[in-house]
Amino acid sequence: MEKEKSPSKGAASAGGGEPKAELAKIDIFRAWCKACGICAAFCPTKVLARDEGGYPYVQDLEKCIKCGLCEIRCPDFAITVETIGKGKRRAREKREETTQGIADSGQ
Amino acid sequence: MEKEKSPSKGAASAGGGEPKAELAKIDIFRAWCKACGICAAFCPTKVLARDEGGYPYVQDLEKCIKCGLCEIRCPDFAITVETIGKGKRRAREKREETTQGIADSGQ
Amino acid sequence: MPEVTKLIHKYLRHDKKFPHVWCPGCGIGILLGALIRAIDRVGYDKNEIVLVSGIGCSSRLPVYVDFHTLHTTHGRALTFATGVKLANPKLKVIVVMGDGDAMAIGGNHFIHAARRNIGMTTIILNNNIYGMTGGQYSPTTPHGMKASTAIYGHIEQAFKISEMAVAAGAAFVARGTVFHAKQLDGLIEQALVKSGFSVVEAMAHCHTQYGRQNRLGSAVEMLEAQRDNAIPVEKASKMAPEALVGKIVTGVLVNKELLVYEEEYEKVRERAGLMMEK
Amino acid sequence: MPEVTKLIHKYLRHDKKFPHVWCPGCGIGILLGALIRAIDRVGYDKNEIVLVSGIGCSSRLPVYVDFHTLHTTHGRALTFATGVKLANPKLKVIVVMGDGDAMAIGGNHFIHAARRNIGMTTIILNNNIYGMTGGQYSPTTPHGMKASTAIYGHIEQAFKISEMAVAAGAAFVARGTVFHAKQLDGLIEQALVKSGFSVVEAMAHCHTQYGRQNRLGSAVEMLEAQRDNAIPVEKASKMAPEALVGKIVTGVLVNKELLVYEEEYEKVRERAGLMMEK
Amino acid sequence: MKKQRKVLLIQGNEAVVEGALRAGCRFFAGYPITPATEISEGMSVKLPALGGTYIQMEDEIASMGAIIGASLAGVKSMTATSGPGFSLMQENLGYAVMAEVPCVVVNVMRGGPSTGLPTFPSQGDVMQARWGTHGDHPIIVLSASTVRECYDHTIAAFNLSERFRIPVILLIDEVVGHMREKVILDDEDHVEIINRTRPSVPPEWYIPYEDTPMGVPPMADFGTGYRYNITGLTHDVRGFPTARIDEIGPFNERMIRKISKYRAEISLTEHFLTEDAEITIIAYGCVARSAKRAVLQAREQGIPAGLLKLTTLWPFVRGEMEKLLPSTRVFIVPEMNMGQISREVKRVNRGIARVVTLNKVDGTIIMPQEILQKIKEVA
Amino acid sequence: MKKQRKVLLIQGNEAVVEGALRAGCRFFAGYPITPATEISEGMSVKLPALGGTYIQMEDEIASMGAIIGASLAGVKSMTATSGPGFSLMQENLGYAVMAEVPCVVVNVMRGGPSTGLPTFPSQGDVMQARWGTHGDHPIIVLSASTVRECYDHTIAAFNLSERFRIPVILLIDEVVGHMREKVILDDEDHVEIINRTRPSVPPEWYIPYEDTPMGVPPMADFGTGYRYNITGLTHDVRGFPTARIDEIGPFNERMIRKISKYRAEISLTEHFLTEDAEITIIAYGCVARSAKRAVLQAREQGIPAGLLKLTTLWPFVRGEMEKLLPSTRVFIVPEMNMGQISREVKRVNRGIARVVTLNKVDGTIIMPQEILQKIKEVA
Amino acid sequence: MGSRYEIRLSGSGGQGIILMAIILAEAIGIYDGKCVAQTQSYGPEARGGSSKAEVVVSDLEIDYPKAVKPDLLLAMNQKSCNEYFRDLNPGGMLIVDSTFVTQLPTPKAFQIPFTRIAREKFQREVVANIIALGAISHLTEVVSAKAMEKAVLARVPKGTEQLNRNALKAGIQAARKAKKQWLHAQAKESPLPPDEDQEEY
Amino acid sequence: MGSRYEIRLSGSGGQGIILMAIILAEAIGIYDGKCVAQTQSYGPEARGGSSKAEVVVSDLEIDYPKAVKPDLLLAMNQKSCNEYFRDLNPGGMLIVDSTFVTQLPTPKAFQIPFTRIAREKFQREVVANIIALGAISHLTEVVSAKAMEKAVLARVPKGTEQLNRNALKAGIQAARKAKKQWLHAQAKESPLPPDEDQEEY
Ligand SMILES: Cc1ncc(C[n+]2csc(CCOP(=O)(O)OP(=O)(O)O)c2C)c(N)n1
Ligand SMILES: Cc1ncc(C[n+]2csc(CCOP(=O)(O)OP(=O)(O)O)c2C)c(N)n1
Ligand code: SF4
Ligand code: SF4
Ligand code: SF4
Ligand code: SF4
Ligand code: SF4
Ligand code: SF4
Ligand SMILES: [Mg+2]
Ligand SMILES: [Mg+2]
Repeated sequence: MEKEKSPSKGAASAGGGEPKAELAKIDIFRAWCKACGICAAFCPTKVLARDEGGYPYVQDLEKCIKCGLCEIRCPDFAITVETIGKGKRRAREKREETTQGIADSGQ
Repeated sequence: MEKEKSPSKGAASAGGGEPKAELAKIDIFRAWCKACGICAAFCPTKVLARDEGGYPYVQDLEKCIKCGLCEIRCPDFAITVETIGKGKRRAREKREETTQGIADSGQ
Repeated sequence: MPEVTKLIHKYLRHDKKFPHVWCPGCGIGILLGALIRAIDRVGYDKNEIVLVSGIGCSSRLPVYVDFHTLHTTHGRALTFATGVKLANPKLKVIVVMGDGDAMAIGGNHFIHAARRNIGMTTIILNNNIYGMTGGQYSPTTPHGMKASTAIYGHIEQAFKISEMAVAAGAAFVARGTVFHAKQLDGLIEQALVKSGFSVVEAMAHCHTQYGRQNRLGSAVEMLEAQRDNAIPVEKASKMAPEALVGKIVTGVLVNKELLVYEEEYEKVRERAGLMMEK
Repeated sequence: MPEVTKLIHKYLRHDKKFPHVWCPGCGIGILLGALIRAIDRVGYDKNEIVLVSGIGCSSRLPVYVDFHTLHTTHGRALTFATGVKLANPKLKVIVVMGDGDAMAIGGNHFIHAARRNIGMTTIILNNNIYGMTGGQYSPTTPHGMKASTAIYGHIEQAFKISEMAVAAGAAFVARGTVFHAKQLDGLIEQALVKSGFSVVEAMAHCHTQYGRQNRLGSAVEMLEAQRDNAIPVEKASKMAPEALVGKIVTGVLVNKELLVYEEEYEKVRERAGLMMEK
Repeated sequence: MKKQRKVLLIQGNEAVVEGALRAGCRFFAGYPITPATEISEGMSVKLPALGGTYIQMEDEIASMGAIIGASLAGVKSMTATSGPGFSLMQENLGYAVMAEVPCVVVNVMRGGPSTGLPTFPSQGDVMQARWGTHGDHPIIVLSASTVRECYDHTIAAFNLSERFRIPVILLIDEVVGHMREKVILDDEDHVEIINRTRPSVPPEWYIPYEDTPMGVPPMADFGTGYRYNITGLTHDVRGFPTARIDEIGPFNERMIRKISKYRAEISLTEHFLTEDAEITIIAYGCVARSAKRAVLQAREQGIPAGLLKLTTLWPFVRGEMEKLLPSTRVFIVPEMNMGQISREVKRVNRGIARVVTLNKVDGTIIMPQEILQKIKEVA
Repeated sequence: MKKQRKVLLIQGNEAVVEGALRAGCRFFAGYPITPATEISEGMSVKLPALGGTYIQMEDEIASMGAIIGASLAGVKSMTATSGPGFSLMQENLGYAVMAEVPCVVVNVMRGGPSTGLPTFPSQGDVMQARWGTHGDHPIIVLSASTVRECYDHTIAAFNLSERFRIPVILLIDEVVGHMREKVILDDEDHVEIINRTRPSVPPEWYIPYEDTPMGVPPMADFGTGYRYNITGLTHDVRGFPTARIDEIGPFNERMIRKISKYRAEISLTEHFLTEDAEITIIAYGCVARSAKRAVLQAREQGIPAGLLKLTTLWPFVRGEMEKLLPSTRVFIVPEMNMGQISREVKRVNRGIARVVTLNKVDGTIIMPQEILQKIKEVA
Repeated sequence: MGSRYEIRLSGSGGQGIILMAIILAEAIGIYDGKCVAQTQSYGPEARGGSSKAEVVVSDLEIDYPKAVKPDLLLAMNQKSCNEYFRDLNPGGMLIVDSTFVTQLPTPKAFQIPFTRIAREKFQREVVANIIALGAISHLTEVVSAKAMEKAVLARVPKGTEQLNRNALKAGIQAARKAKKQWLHAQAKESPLPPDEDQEEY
Repeated sequence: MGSRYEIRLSGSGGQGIILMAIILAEAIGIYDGKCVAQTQSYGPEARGGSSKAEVVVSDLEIDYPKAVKPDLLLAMNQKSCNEYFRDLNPGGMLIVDSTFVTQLPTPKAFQIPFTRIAREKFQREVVANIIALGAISHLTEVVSAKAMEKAVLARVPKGTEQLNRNALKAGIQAARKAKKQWLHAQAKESPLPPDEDQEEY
């Protein structure tokens, strides 16, 4: 059915693991954050937690698999994850979404 | 699929022939007729013809099978056919429409 | 007076001038006959029928018959009809529209009426053109055909009215042609007795505008085309889609049981009554 | 700045105040991110994009991004977009609407745009409610649910937006959810590169209005529901219709080649040119 | 409704709902829009328990169509909207005028034009209410300046509508619509409720658009045996389309006459200290409240000011204003628009008094001080 | 277009088409309606060969939306309709005013209200053209009384629209729209064609709704590098929604000023024997033709009558009328409506002269004799 | 002829009345170079019904575009003859299609069976209007026969030029004959007897 | 108190300002039997933003319904305090939620940490507005404490009566304390020192 170029396809095929030690850098931009809790709720490894005001903070950076899901699901562009190479991250995301019941037909 | 009562169904089951001699009575109400030619064109037995003004007239009453199609297709209620019993006419109509490619699903 | 005529005359208005306004041979008159026969068969009382229409040649139909007749604004017939039916659900509401009326300006009301499943019957006379305003293309004008605003050939896809009605959720959808006038009154009859929203699409010819511009000949020739192109739905369901191009699939396309709006609203009244008491 | 953020910030308007107007946790912001990623991937220039919307919470989306942004009237976005695209077919026209905007007041424009197959992409954020005006039922509010104008429970059938788009003739139709944000940007990307009219229905939550009235919990809980109810179309096609009730079928529902309006109109120009010379 | 005395603190919009129900409204079709949404919501909650019907239509065009249909079926009906929706209703509103179908349209005015300022008040739709639909037509437009008036004038709107078989528009502004005030509703028996005159002749004798002495023919509900044709085309007395000049003329004449003849009765106003006023404020809606205060303050300062508060905006209360022409030296017309009713004041004034306008279109309401200032300027 | 001199016998509606094309209109979206259909049809035939675009939309709301979109993409655009369609266009028309999008709307007036008399002439939509959309707004409305004027004033409509970034409405009546007259079209180089001012600054400096001295900011086409936000909400100079009183006020003030400041230039009229006229007819459209004849006949009988023929209906040509106030004893305002422009005449007159109306709404046009009769009555 | 000359053409829906008026107006306006204004009125109902079209001619710009007191009335059927005769200028000319108009409101009418001629001579009713135009060009001075021919030929479909030219001629010829009779009748100041002779066209 | 008393309540979107105004108006209007008019203004954007509601009280019918020079201003956050303080009647009263309002425009303000009390005493921020109402009933004479309690209880969801009653009480108590401090400060005619004591609520 699909004949269009899908620019991300190539990237998605790259994969593999990275050294556990390489820590992510997670930034929470408080001025834009509305404390909705989405990032924390869906972090697959429970890296993020919420303070009494509901704002997220990094609780356990070690566990971050840099999947970037917190970043793309944040409705307010208020959290960012500095990651390793694009290809690797994509591979992870894909895995994660799939486990949640989705065959990502789009890419 | 259909569960509604179809009041005409019973009637449609009656059938049979009638004496050839029994002539139809065809009335053309000139004041309403617009000379469209439909009645004549689709009379299955060519009972009707058209005069130079395009108005229909009965050319060969003998041939009339009293199917009533001229009457129901006249857009102007300008032609009527006095017929024998309803059931018999209906049977005929049904036959005629079917020969023209329609399985009348409605009745 | 012969029987059928007697029947027709029973329903025509005696204080309205005949012959009616339509062109010689126009299919709308044939639909009018079919509608009257269907109504007579279901046995509705004249006083309980409200016949609603929009604006267009087709929408001139109600004025000739002796019911409550409501000639509304272009495309909006179903909105008026909705008000009538919900204000007095005992009334039998029938709506007649042209293809432009129902699917161009009135398309939204049509799909929403189908979705709500309010108990009324909608009859759409589809002549593939705006007849009344002089032959401009309508949402059902097929690709490649001519119209007074498409003299170079029409470039849009056409809506399939009945199929849209199905997608929008209508409980009963049927298609007929004015050539197959008997079948047509049968379909209308079924639509009338259906509870919920029912649709009958009546394919008809407008030889004056559509026929003339596309050299399709007289009313008679266009009726012949209806005869030759109609395929009963039972047969069509066994045919390849390509073989159906240009054909008219006739018969009952959908007939299903759905919750009926006015009955559901009656339940709302009950629930509200209980809550108010509390 | 991290990569994705850099990307997002490349497209956000710097002279517009953030945080944006939506409620904490609203799905529209997630859609905005997905849209930006998709646009970035297809590599459009900011100057060739016209992002059009109607009125509603969802329709507040364009104002935050640095394209030509056109916030029109309620329900009419596609009509403006049609004018933009036909007047300058080189522009990439993207339309964002809410479910009310697209399917209530704007339903007719939607089906007609789909029918005409003009080359543009329509994204409908379906949160099953009128968010902006305070939670009244929309044409996609499911039967039985509550809304501020249906406190006794809603009694209408809901439209299936994507299925309506298919029936109206759209060349490309896909459905995603904001929970599956990555899939969503992939679907939008495919829609953008499709020639002809493409539709992406993005299921989203409005916890403030719809969630609150129906006790569906916070944004997080409503996102969980999206996660749990989404079924890929490939899988859904093998399931019984009853099993799909309450599910969200996601993925590309239709992708077909149709004549594209603006290309066809170019041919009209040629034909007209020839006729004029004669 | 059970008899009871209710002391309520409610919004103007809620009072509209109460008034409509009291007037016998049992059908509401609408489409949500700020700042009129509370009317829809209130109706959706209250109508079903009363056996009435609420429906949210796909847009405002459909809402207007539906209330006309319901009214023809014999049920008093209403819709409510604001500027953008009101613009969309214009075509079908004209139909209601033409087919003489009673119904009430509430427009809670917000800042315009276009989407404008949805949550801010304005009085920008006064001329539109009179002239918004195509073609010459009569219409009645009322306004309200307090929550109590929202209740009372909704009833008045229904009464006028039923009496004259004409759509009546109630224009309120966002301030009044959203303001809460205390109202006491005691199912007063003395509240007059008017119902359309239904035919007293048998169906055979019924002529649906007959020219009665009053100019308003009796109206038969669908389903009661009186079958006739209803159309938006210019029609004859039987409801059939006509193009005969000898039918068009009398038809149009009657349409105008049925209102103009009763103009005095339709002209609802409130005079506040106008008898001896040399400076008369003419105001309506929330501005009339500021005006009242300004008048009091002016009087305190010894300036003979007065207020003619308009309830009826259209037809313009020419007669009421003319009564004040001999005594008034200056008319001040404060409006939250660029000058709409002031045009009427000028026209009727014919150069006799001075007419001063005071206009504000920045989304804020005109304050008493501003009016007082003007009074002092011209005093 | 190739240079050529064409002698044509064409309808007013066809002349509108010719005028639009001459003015540079290259986009038309419409929906057929009597008696304006010929404009749609003409455009559908002629535009494609000129590289332009014709599209028949699903309704008039969509047509209005589409021409706004096309104009924003940089293409001069137009639609044409009659009463019912014009009512439906009101909401989006207001959007064009608010977003300052040039475009032209032709309304060929037929008998109203509602479906009315589709094939009969009227002048019933004059007030609607001014006030039909919600909220206070400026607008320009022109009219035409001959086929030649249909051509010329369509061009004028485009010119004013482009110059002031405002929708311009051309109101013609069924008589003029369907009448055929001889016109000579010789691609005159002297025909002035005005195009919107486009920004001369680089995109970074461009402020889309800046308050220029003229009040009309330059307008950038989509796709040319100038990205900004367009909305029907009240907005700031960058096009972003605002609720700041210090931004709303100046915005509304500029909207009004950009027209009021140039009122004199926008006031297009034709004076016919008015210098010494004691009785001045004020007329427009087909009625102006009858009025001219009546004036000539009156002069023959020694009555000093004159005619002020209006091309510009809105803003009302106050200045032109005021020039005649000293000499005129009686104004006669014949209209095919119940009195619409006459209200303006009365307002501006301020009681100085006598104002006499002559109204007809039976579907027939006002005849010279009828006007002459009135002239004699007041002479 | 004064400065203003008013023509009203009338008949029923299908008789091509409006086309006739357009051609007449083009002949006068474009080819004879005078000022013209052509108008028509539509019946209330869109389809069928009666049809009326007018042409006002003047040396000067035309103000009021409708015929007030037509100087020439062509009635192609009885109904329009009845309806419009009363408007005719006392000195004006009435031309009727005697195929359909059998009851004359005035003896001074020119009676020509346009439709019958069309049927019998050309086997095509549609050219009746062209025949009538030929007659008008002969009976009045408001339009020249040459201009009329040019105007007709510019409007009719390709391939039908000869037919239409002949129709025009037939109209002129018929008019010539009718005029003779008319002069005769005028001389006698009595109504014309039913003219059997006309049958031969 | 003169015949007219104007109250403005202000804060941010989620603080329940409008509900507070409604309850206050009901207390005064329905239970204390005076005339009231309650209005509010919405931000430009539908969601979030700041919130302002007013109650005008009078013994007589109220003409102008908005506060011109409020006699009482309640500011539940800093932004609204900054914005509206300038409108306050010179003799008027300012009450602030000192949880959020840290910069005071006047030393004469009553500072009460409504939100902090709500959080700490009730673990529910939402009752901050009810606490504030309690404070108002104590600090002003425009409304009686009894009427206030009735009005609150009539509006709150079933099952939360006790909570809200307690919240009201906490508000009254806090107000009593604040008043003492205020009187003290007034006496010294000097700005209050940052009140550490307040922390204990
Ligand atoms: C608002 C509005 N727009 C346009 C019209 C003009 N109009 C009248 S009928 C019609 C279309 C008719 O087409 P259709 O509905 O297919 O009916 P038909 O005449 O073909 O039976 C149009 C565009 C109108 N009356 N009102
Ligand atoms: C003509 C018109 N009618 C009504 C409105 C009020 N209105 C604004 S947004 C909206 C509905 C919004 O619902 P939806 O499109 O689903 O968007 P959401 O807010 O849910 O994203 C309505 C009814 C309007 N602005 N214009
Ligand atoms: S998802 Fe974004 S807005 Fe929500 S809590 Fe996390 S960072 Fe804040
Ligand atoms: S990148 Fe993934 S694992 Fe890391 S914090 Fe975000 S959601 Fe959690
Ligand atoms: S009844 Fe049938 S057979 Fe007889 S004339 Fe009519 S169509 Fe012909
Ligand atoms: S079908 Fe009817 S209208 Fe047509 S020719 Fe026959 S009788 Fe006449
Ligand atoms: S124009 Fe077409 S649809 Fe209309 S009456 Fe004539 S044939 Fe019928
Ligand atoms: S009201 Fe609903 S749709 Fe609107 S911003 Fe809030 S959560 Fe989103
Ligand atoms: Mg049609
Ligand atoms: Mg929504």
